[in-house]
Amino acid sequence: MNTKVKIAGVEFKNPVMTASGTFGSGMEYSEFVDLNRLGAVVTKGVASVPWEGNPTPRIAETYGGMLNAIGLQNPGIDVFIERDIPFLKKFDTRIIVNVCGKTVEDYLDVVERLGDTGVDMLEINVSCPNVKEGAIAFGQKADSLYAITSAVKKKARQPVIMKLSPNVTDITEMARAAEAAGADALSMINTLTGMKIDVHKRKFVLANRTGGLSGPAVKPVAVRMVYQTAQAVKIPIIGMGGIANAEDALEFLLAGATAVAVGAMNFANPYTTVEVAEGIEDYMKQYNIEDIHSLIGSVE
Amino acid sequence: MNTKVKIAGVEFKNPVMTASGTFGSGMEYSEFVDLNRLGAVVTKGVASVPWEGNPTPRIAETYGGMLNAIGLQNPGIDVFIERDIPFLKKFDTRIIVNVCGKTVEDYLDVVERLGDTGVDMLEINVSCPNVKEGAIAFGQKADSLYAITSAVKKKARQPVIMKLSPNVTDITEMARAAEAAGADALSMINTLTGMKIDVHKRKFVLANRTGGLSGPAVKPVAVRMVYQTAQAVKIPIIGMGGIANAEDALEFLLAGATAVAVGAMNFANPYTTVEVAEGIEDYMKQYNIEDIHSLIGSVE
Amino acid sequence: MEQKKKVKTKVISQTEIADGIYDMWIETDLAQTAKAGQFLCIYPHNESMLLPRPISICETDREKGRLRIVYRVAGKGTEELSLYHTGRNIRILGNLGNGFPLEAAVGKRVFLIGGGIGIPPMLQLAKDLKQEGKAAEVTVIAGYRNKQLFLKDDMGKYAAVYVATEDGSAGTEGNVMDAIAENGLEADVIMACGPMPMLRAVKRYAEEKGIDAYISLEERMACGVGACLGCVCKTVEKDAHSHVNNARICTDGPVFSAKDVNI
Amino acid sequence: MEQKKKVKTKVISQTEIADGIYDMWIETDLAQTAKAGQFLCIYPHNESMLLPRPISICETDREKGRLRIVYRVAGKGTEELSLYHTGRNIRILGNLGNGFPLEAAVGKRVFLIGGGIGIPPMLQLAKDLKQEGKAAEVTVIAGYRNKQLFLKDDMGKYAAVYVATEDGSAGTEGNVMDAIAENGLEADVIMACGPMPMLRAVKRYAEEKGIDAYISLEERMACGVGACLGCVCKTVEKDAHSHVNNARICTDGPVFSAKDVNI
Repeated sequence: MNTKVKIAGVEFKNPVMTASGTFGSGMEYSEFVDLNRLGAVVTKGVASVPWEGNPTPRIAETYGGMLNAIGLQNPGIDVFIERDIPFLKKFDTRIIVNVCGKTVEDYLDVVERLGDTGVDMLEINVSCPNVKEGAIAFGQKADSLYAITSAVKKKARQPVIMKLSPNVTDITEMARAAEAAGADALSMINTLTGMKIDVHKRKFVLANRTGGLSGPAVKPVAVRMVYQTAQAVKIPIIGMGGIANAEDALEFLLAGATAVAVGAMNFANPYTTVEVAEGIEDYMKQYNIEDIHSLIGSVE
Repeated sequence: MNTKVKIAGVEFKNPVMTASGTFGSGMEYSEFVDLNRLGAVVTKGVASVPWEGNPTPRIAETYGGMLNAIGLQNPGIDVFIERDIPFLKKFDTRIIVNVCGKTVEDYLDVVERLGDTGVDMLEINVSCPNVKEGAIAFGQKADSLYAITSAVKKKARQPVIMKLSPNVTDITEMARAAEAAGADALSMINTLTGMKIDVHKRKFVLANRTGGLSGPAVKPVAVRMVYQTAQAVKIPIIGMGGIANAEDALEFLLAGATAVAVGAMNFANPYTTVEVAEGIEDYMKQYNIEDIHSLIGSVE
Repeated sequence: MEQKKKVKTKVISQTEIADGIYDMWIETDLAQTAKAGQFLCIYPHNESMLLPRPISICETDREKGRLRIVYRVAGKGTEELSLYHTGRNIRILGNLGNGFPLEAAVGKRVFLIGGGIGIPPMLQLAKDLKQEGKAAEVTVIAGYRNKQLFLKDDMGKYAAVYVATEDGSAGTEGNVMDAIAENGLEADVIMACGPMPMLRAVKRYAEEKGIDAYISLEERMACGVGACLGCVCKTVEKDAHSHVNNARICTDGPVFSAKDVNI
Repeated sequence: MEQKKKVKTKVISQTEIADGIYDMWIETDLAQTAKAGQFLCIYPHNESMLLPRPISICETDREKGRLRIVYRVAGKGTEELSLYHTGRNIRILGNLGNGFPLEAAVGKRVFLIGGGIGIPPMLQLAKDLKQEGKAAEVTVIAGYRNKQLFLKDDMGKYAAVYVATEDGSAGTEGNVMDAIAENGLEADVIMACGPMPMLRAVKRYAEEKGIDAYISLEERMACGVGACLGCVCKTVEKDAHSHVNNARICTDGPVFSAKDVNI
């Protein structure tokens, strides 16, 4: 039984990854799951310098989901290279580094620094709804997405995944722009912008007012966007959005994703990633599926 | 204690309405709730001629929500005028008719026919994701939204509510276009486009493949869009999206909505509309709020 | 017609009567007016599931004020339901749909045909026809997967019961139509509930024999009360609600005259 | 440090010990290693709620292998929890956070200050300090809303307990600082848990007296294990994780030295 998938020449032992920002750099969850069982660890976004992130409260629970407005707090690329990458290299899993920035230069700076670190792929975060500057703007206009993608591709020594925002009218337009600019793969969806109000205090629950909605609540939107995008582009897609179990993950694979990522549900169950990986194998056994590739995009 | 609100000169005894398509023309739910307790009944969309709608399955349950792909099945304006309007006129509640069409002419035809029927307002459905032709297209491009809004306004004898789609990059751009074209009010959000796949059958659950996502799962997106829109336009907003109880409704009012509509949750509890209306009164008593207007847009 | 209502009530008892098939009695005065072929909508407690589960009424006990449902665990909702113990709160909406037309059986030889989880409504139907005593003869033909013949003995109290099993472990090997043929059974009218292929076979059979057949249909539902237009079926004539040959299974049905619907 | 784990276990007992305040014993071997000031995350069964509820450990029974939590019903999650009967399944993640530094009490007169639902962790803390016997003196100052003095008698077994009530119905009318003043209490070190205004007062008091204070903070959490960076607090020095003066309450805390945090 083959569960290996390849994205831009990089082979993954299975299609199960972690969604950036929900798994740190793997250290915290390594107390619960064996990182060697994962196709890849996608790290929390890292910038050229440390970021403080937003004031608290940064978290709000919603019906079947959650809002976060962390604001990409991170230690910056120096600490990341010296601490987080060596930690991840101890495991037999792929390392995908999520890169964030406020200007094109910020992104390029980080991309360059990562060039000789031996990480496997880069995921360019142009869709975080929680930082005022740059970021999201790059991800909601096709021309700016095209521009940053080609700029990153020129500098990148690793294959580049562009992480797309679902807060757009036509996801396929964005996907085609990224593909045209040379992106090696796409990951989707980042969070939907949402808001929660405390009606008793008559105040915004999040200090940032708005936050990013994730969790099972958004899965139908994510599956739809992955399906539409798989029809529109040739580059592989990493699908995510509310994956809680193997069946959820399989929905994304059937819709056309080559790999999947577990995000918010790590918080609801720290064992989710490995349970999903094992559940996919059980499903393949149950239906006598020899190669996982026969599942990808096979919905009718 | 005043719970009355006014939209485009029309007074509603309270801000609680029904979301189009979830309440028929009131007949079915009148077995469960006293329609006289509602601010308004917003009818199922009506077209110039009967529409068959989509093939089944038309319904799929999702985590904290549901997908529907009814496709605006409706008996057409003739039957509607002769059967549904007289039924609703027996109650002391406002009548808002949701109008759908495939071409601008379709819309204008229905709007004209309704001119002398004594219904209180028209809601123009330019955001149904489940009909291939027209409809949604009008609601996702600012210029076409502007065009259809001004065309409808020229013909309409009643105030016009434009119902906006959340499947856009910038809801405020759409809202401003509708306002500029003379819309008297806005209602939002219509459903988010979603998809569900049966991983065991490896088939789309909905015959239409995609459907509209509604229910508590989408509430954070809806509240955010209502808040952003209330900051961007002067015309009143009717807020909806996953309202299950009075606290949900109050979130929309605090975010800037002048009225609210109960949609999918009618299916989860047929008494929801009246429970919301009563719950808002309880809240006002609890916090000694004399006039509901002091709540509207009061979040800080 | 009595008013529909949503009530919060209690589970009286529940047992698993076949693999994955559960038998539950629910305390409710809806029993006073429930008709064979009508259904209930049951709301899960796990609020990640919004929509009520439509489940047909298997038996009604009017004196004691209780309803019986027999259902198969098919997903998360029915799985939750299967865990309810005696005394557990349960929220139900009823009585929904039209039910089978008892009057159509007067003086006739009646087939009650049930397939799989379509068998339960046949119990109350057999009971009513027996108690009314206006049918000339009532014969139940029940199609099962295997020899776990749930409800067979209950139905046997009110009618002759013939069985078909997919694996041949009991009665006729094959489906209900095979059982009818093998036993040379005859009828003047049919009432049936079961999977679509079976209902199509029943419709064909009735046409060949030139007799009436009343079949109970199902489709994914949201509201259960006729408002959402989710659960429609294709009708020969224009439907009363939308005038587009799409009748609402939850309110215009679930029981239709086979010749009125295209299935 | 022992490994954190998520376990599915059972409720041993639950009682309401004051209006809206519940007292639950949970069966789990996490009791063997739980420290005073650590907390558990409890996952609701109603799946419309995804996130675990962080609740501090009130008492541990190592021999019997059970943990006690005392919490206030503050929302849908704790409301569900309050309905759990003996034997009910419960899913918990523990033991989380650092706990109070017992070594800081050695040879010292210690104040254990608890406000409202910040009182529970003081019970196990008083118990540990008493059993270790290395503290010179242990005094509990507990602030309540009214004369429903939950846990007072339990704490009284291990330390002198002074009470303040908002409505003056018991002990000192006012807050914990008023009780300290009114009773002329003195200490060399403070350990505290309670609402932010109380913690700020404790921090100020410790600074004035030139003594150490260890305070337990709370903030909205998602993961509870330090991955999501949701529950941060402002620190004087750069934090070890992100180097941006934002420590993670769930892992770097919840107990901090008052002088290390800006609150």
